[in-house]
Amino acid sequence: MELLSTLAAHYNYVITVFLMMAGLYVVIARGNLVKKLVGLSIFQTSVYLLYIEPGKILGGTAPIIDPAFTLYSNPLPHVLILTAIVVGVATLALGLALVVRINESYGTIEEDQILREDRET
Amino acid sequence: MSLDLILRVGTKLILPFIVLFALYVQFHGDFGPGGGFQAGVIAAATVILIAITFGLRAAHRIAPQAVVERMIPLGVLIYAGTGFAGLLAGHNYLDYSVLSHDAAHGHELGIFLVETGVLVTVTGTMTAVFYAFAERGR
Amino acid sequence: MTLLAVVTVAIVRQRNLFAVVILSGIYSFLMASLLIVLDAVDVAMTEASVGAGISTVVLLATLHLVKTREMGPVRPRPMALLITAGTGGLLVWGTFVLPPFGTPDAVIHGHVVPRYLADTVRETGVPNVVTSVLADYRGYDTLGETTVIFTAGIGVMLLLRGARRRGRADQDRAAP
Amino acid sequence: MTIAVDLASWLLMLLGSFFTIVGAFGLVRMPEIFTRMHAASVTDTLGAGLLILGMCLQAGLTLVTLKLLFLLALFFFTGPAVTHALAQACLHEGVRPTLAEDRRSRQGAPSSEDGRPS
Amino acid sequence: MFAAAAIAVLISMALAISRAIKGPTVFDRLLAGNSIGTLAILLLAVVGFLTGRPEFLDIGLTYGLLNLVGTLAVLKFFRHGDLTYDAEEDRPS
Repeated sequence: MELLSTLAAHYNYVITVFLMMAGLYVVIARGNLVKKLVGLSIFQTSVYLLYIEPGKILGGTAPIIDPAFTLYSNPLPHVLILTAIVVGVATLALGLALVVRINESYGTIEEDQILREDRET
Repeated sequence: MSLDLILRVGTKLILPFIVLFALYVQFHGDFGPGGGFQAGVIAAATVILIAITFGLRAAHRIAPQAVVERMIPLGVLIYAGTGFAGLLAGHNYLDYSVLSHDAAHGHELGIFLVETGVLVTVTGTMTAVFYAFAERGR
Repeated sequence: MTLLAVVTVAIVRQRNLFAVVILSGIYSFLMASLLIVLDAVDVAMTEASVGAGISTVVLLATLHLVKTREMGPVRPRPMALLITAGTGGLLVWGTFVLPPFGTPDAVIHGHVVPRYLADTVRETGVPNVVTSVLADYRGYDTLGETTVIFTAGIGVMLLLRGARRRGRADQDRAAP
Repeated sequence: MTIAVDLASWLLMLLGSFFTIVGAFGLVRMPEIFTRMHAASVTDTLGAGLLILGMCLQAGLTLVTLKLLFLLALFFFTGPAVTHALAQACLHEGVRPTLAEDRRSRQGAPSSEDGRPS
Repeated sequence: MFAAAAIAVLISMALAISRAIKGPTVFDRLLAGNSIGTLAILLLAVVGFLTGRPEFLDIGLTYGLLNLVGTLAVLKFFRHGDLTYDAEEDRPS
């Protein structure tokens, strides 16, 4: 019973961890490189959530100073995650470019086939 | 091509407002959500929208590749140069107090310049990435 | 929030890569809505613009260049499943020591944030705290971020443009 | 006066919510893509329009109202364009299938196969 | 009242997501995705009013524009198999 109440209080973290694990599973288990990159971006978004969630204060509003409000959510995670999103999209673009090049030289984007070709040569 | 007529007219109507909105996001970023990065992405989305509806050549006419490529380092230079302005005036790197006679105004100006740098870089990079992928398919 | 999890499962199970792209766009919209609810307006704006706009377009452009269907068999790999389940369980167990959702006296609200919130208007004249922290208090971070974008752009252009020139020279003519 | 405005805005928002849900139900229940398009356009025009009008009445004459109206205009311009392009793409796909791999994935659900050559 | 509208929009969103997951064709998914974009904007506006800070509609505008761009990109891709195909330009071979 106590475990259940703790789980309810940390429900957001449970979902976050679930998303994270889904991304991790895609990255580990799927062979398709584009799919792997999508999984990587899911993992990234879950990390954004993990940072943003502790910054939220119930009853607070967005951290834009306004005389009408006194309680604001924590702006520091927002800043960090803003940077992280930018880095994430840069990584995604670079990874996709690499995928395109791999497809040109190997003719496939499946990890198994690429490894097989590597072993044969 | 008459098949795309609705799409083209609709896009034409929307386009100036997108550009206006990108500028609004850029300059209103101090007071509401938004800033250099978001505005840059919206501006790049404009170019992408043009490329999608009117073809890549039209997009190249509006945002030539050479300009886009030069925008990438230019933004970084604006950012770093803002930092060096503080250094030259005897303060720390990226200290904006010297940019104006008043410290608060200096900071405001510094934030504005920095955001401009981010805007230029992001617009250039996103458009260049899109061009690179799109031209690869030809 | 639960909707988000459902969409994620769908992405994992889907094999058609087009559907994956569309679903990831939907995922991004949902994530942005969630971030709005969590008061992170700047982040939500960025996430929406990046996830729904740029990522979709770039992924589509990649799919145009590569195959559109995933080849491998969709069988659950027990080892990977085990690893993810174990890691997930450990992480959930680890989150139990974190403060519950939304409490104002958590540790992270105590350190530098009150100063940012109190002094930002006086010191920088910018009411949006996220902008002021991003560009002013933590300016080095943002400089690094800009450099990362710069590097990524250069990298993509090197990877995709240089070889295209060579490929065309091989096929058609030795144009400079 | 304020009570009248409040009442009107509440009425509009209730109607908007109703149409939004109706549109979403149609999106789920309709049998094929073209009818689903009709259902989705209910959400796009009536639902969104009424909701936004209701919020306009709540906001009064400020910048917020301007933004809401701009949002409404955006819906009214982009909705038809997107729907038109979608229908055209469907027809194009049905008449001359260009992506063979994609068709194979669709054979599992033949009920959605519309737009065959006329 | 805003809460009721928010709940209605959330329900619609859930229904649209079920269509997006079930949807037999890609176009169904795309239609559902477009609807979800619209609903997200509505939800954003309603939540903004609910929490008393309706200035954040800029984000809604961003959603709308980017939703348009994404959807049109997919559609263009399906019609021509190329993202930037232009029928009027005679392509250099």
